[in-house]
Amino acid sequence: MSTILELQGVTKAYDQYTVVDNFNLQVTMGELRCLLGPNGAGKTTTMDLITGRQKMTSGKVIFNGRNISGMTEHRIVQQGIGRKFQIPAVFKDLTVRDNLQVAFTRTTNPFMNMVEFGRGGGRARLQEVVELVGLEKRLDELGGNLSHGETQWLEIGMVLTQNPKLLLMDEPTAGMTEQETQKTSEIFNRLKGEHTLIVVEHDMTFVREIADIITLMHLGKTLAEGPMDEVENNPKVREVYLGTEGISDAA
Amino acid sequence: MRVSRRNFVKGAAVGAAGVAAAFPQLYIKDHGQAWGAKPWIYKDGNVKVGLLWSQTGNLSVVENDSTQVSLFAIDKLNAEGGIAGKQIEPVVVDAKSDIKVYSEKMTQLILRDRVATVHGSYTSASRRAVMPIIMKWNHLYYYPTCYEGRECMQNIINTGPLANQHSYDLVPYMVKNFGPKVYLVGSNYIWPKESNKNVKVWLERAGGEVVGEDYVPLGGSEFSPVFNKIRQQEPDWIMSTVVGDSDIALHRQFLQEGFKSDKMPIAALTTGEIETAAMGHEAGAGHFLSAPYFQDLKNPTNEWFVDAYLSSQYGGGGVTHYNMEETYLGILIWKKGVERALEEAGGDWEAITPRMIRDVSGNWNGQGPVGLSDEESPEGKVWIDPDNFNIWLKPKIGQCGSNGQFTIVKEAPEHVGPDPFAIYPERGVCKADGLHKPDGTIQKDVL
Amino acid sequence: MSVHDFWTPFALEPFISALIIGLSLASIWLVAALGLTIIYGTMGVINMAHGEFIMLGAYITWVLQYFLGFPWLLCLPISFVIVAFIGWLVERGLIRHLYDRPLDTLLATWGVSLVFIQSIRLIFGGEPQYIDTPEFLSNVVQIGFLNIPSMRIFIFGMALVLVGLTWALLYKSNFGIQVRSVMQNPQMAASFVINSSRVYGLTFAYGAGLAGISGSMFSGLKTIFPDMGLGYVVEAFLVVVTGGGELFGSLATAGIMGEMFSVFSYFTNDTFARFVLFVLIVIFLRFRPQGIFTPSMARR
Amino acid sequence: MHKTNLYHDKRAQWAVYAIFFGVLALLPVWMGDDPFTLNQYARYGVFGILALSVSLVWGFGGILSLGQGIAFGMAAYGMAATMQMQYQDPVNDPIPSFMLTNELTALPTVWEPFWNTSVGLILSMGIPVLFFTIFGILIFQARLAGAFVAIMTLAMLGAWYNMAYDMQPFTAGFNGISPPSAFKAFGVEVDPYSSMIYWVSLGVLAALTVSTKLLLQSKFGTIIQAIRDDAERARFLGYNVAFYQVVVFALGGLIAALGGMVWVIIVQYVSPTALEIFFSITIVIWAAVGGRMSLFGAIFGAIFINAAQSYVGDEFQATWFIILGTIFIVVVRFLPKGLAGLFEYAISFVPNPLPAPRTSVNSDIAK
Repeated sequence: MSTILELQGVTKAYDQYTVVDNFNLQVTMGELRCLLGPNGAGKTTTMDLITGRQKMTSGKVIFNGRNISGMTEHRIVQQGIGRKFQIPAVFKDLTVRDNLQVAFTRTTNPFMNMVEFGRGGGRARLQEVVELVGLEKRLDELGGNLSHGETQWLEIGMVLTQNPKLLLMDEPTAGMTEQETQKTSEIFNRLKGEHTLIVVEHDMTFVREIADIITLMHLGKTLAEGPMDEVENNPKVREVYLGTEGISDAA
Repeated sequence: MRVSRRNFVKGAAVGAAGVAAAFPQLYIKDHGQAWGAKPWIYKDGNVKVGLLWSQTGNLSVVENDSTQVSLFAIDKLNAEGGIAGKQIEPVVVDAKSDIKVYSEKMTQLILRDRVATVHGSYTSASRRAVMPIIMKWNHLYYYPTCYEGRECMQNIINTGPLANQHSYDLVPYMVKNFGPKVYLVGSNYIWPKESNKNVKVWLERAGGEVVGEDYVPLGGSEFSPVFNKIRQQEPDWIMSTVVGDSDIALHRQFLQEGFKSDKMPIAALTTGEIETAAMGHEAGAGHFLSAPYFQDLKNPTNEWFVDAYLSSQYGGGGVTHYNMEETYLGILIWKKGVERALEEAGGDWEAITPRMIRDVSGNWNGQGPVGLSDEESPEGKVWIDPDNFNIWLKPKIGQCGSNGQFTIVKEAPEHVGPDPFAIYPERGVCKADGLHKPDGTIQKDVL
Repeated sequence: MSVHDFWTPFALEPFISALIIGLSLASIWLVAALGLTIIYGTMGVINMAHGEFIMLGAYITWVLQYFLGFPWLLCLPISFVIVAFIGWLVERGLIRHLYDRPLDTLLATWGVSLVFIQSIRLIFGGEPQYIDTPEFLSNVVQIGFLNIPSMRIFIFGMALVLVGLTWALLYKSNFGIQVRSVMQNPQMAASFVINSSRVYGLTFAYGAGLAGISGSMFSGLKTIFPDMGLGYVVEAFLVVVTGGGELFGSLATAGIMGEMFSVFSYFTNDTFARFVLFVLIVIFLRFRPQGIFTPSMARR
Repeated sequence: MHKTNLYHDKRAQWAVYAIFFGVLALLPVWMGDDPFTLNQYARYGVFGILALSVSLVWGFGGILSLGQGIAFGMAAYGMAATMQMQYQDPVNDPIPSFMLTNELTALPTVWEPFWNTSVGLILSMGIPVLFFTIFGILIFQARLAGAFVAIMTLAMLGAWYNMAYDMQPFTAGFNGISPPSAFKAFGVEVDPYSSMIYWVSLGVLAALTVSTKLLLQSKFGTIIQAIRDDAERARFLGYNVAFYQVVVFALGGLIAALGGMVWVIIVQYVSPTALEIFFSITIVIWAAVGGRMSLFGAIFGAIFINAAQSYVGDEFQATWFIILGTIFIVVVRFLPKGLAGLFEYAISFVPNPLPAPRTSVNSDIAK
């Protein structure tokens, strides 16, 4: 299987401290990678650096064989990277249908979109996504009126609508009930294989449920990488999390 | 939805075409023709006159008094029997100190209220905003404020001094009494610049020189950069064409900057009794103003005017200044014009048109232009120029005392005539029917 | 328009005077912008009625002097107190309901300013008013070839005093600690028993009071009329926004803007100087929207 | 019958537009030949156009522009120049009167193109749009938003205001330009006191409203509303947010510019007052009171406030600005969606009599 995303020596430094420090990562096509680590480990920043939301100090991001470092955000997205934010972000004054409609981008050119009245193409895709995230009954509801879990699913759905090659999910289950989390992990397991996913998550049950390989970050660096059991038993990890119950608790 | 939208567009188009076919008068008929053909004064009605000033907003400071003095004049005329037995009916509108409203209210006065004449506006901007409407309806406007001239329109009569009359006496007087070097300060618009062009011409004749020239934004109140340059150039006197609130700031900062009015006085064209009251008497004292009228003028007509006006229900403002007096003259002169028009129309009120009132105000039937005698006009005898329909007057120079009132220090021995193109002889001469250009053509409505 | 009319050639002495005038202008703009800086900087509120607070300060001074015969210097603190109270009422009645809608505060306060202007015009009429200043502020101080009106020196001094007081209040006093903690994290501040609604109310009142005192001072220099606020508010805004809502940002911006304006208008004229200044500010804000001092931060 | 609010039903909205403009189109039949009313209503039409531009840019695009007057004023000056040059004679009288007295001996180059009416019209429309595009790129590339945009547009407006009256030889300064004759195009004279002017004003308003409505129903319209709600989310769906914002801003400029052109045809006058800060903020007031999130609401607000100002009795004249200010405070405080929002709320109690539109994703996602 081929590598879809590769981070080479990615570094993000502010005046006094370095948030991401010479970080390397390789993700293969179709994999579901979990990014773990305590607060301040640089997980979200790494996602920001991949998607161009923050400019990296040095390093390189290769996506699908192409160097995407330095591209603007929307160009990176257009390469096929979707991103779900930590704080769920949907368009609150638009209906669920419109939210998904906006996410379905046949063209991003404003002038082309002026004569695009949304008929025809994309319907099938929307139908698929709506069923996947289970919002069939909520299509005419305003984004702002959804429950927390629904909002998360809508955002996941929006990103999925774009059919990206790589999905970046920042805490997709944050604030969800157990039931909702269960449903989310089902969604993720269906996505695996077809899509490549990088998930930042704190909920270890959820991680166990979905992850192939996890990368554990600490102070902007890789601390350990591998399947869950391997990482948990890694002596370095035990050292860092000394006195705690292991990563499950610390994360 | 696709079908219904297409249907909607189709339906709308069909509907519009149907309407167009059903009511051809909507787009064919020229409403103006019928509208203009109706009489402006009815046999058994009053003579309606429009008063277009601002009662609210920032211009109301000046313009409210203009309305009041017009009403006072109309009351006076009505008490004396009106115009040939007809009462004058003022239609007062409020222009709200907003250019858009001036224009809207002017259409209202002409088209809805159907007044025979409109008197109004203080600023040149509002005059120019309403003139296209006046010209379109061939109506008549009386504009009472000093202005720059160099216009030649056939639907207006002006009762304030033109730029060529305003500083005619002032400049030689100042040069003689204070010295040749003058610094010109003005508000940044056309009237001050135009006035200063005239000033420069009179200066050259009087042997003076301009050592500096500066314009500040209208409403601007920061004069220290200007005073910085003035201090550097050491002029003998300052020529001010700063207007409104800025004028008050200019005089106050003159004091704060440590200048003295006896060493370097300001000679102004608009700093009248209203302004000296607002700026404080010590700030006004010692400076000069050229105007055709001062509240303190000593003659029986003016004494009557000041007493009668200030004790009337309209005199709440407490002063009579040049602009109010010019407004008052406008109403009186207009009344004489209507009387002549009635005669011209053979006694048929309904045949009088606004334009006719203007035409007969000039040199009509060998009677000469309309004017006011010493007994009628507070500033003394004045008359309308039969060619350009501005006013002949005697400019006077007053020096502000410590009470905010002006003492007349010089009065022109002869009347000075208005010449809107005095410093532009190459553009032609303004006559009753238009601007007679040097190449022999006549251009109407030079705005 | 000939080039010479438009362009004044350089000469040393008047140019130095122009620089001094720039300082004076800067101090006027700074005083006008100070209250706004506090309100914008700590609360993020764009108070379009700020110019009218200045106007109210001027009218209060005029009323106190004209009707009650108060000496001018005494009017300054009184108008501070009264306008601060009016500001507090506005914050109570309107602004506190709009904290999560900053654009709406901009619009609502514009409505407030309309009401203030017209009310004052109805009560006192539209005529410009003036006040008498004490003898020692009505003369000119001569230093070499420089002639500086003492009133301008006074305002310059007052500007520094007010900046100093405000700095002390914000950074040295207990109240200042509360203000800054509420600014940074309202929830956490609440857990330290800081009443954030009270802090906001007092901050706004203080900002309004500063506008009032500046109105009092301007009444000694310029004319008082209902629309006068408009003449200050736009410049004040530009100072505040360009300064990033920081006290010393405003100080620096006012200084730079005052000098630039004075120098431009020395070489050309007032109106053109204003045009150049406005355009420069727009361009500056495009490249440093966070203001001159504040370090660039990642958005969101 | 179904539960969606009739207010949001596209068919009902189009029906309201059809009825509104249909009634307005027939108004001259009732008004007869009253040139004053025709002229006055034509003016209201321009105010409606301006409010429409604010509604598009602010209500839907989320960009609070206090500088709509820039486009309005620029276009107004362009139109005044066009009309002035129609009046001038290329041989005998090639230079407008006000220029001759400003020491100009030849027509300035910037005025030359206005000899040609078509070119004049294109410039009047094109220059504001070009300026708004450049200005928009400047602002939105830097990702400025909210109050910053408001302040920057305000400063820019102030700059142009100063420019307009400082460049006296070209603009006649404070006094303004009053073209002495009515506008003529393609052999037709647009008499500002005839039903013609009413048609022109109403026609432009209706055409712009319908186009804007269609625009908002296109995907573009949904995207700009998405950007208004959350620009960052939209950006991470692959949209070049700045590009969209610049386009919306420039379209708002175009609408305001068309308003400025019609305005000068009606009043035959332009002065720097068109660029006054006060005026531009007043436009925002109209849109806010009527409801910025509704094109119809904004237009209604503009017409309603202006008609009220024209027709309230004398006893309210002095307090007019207090009334206006208070209405504005109340609307902003309690009715962020303006009168349209109030109406939306009221009508939500009325059952929707129209048959339910097909809503499932399968059938039609289009709106």
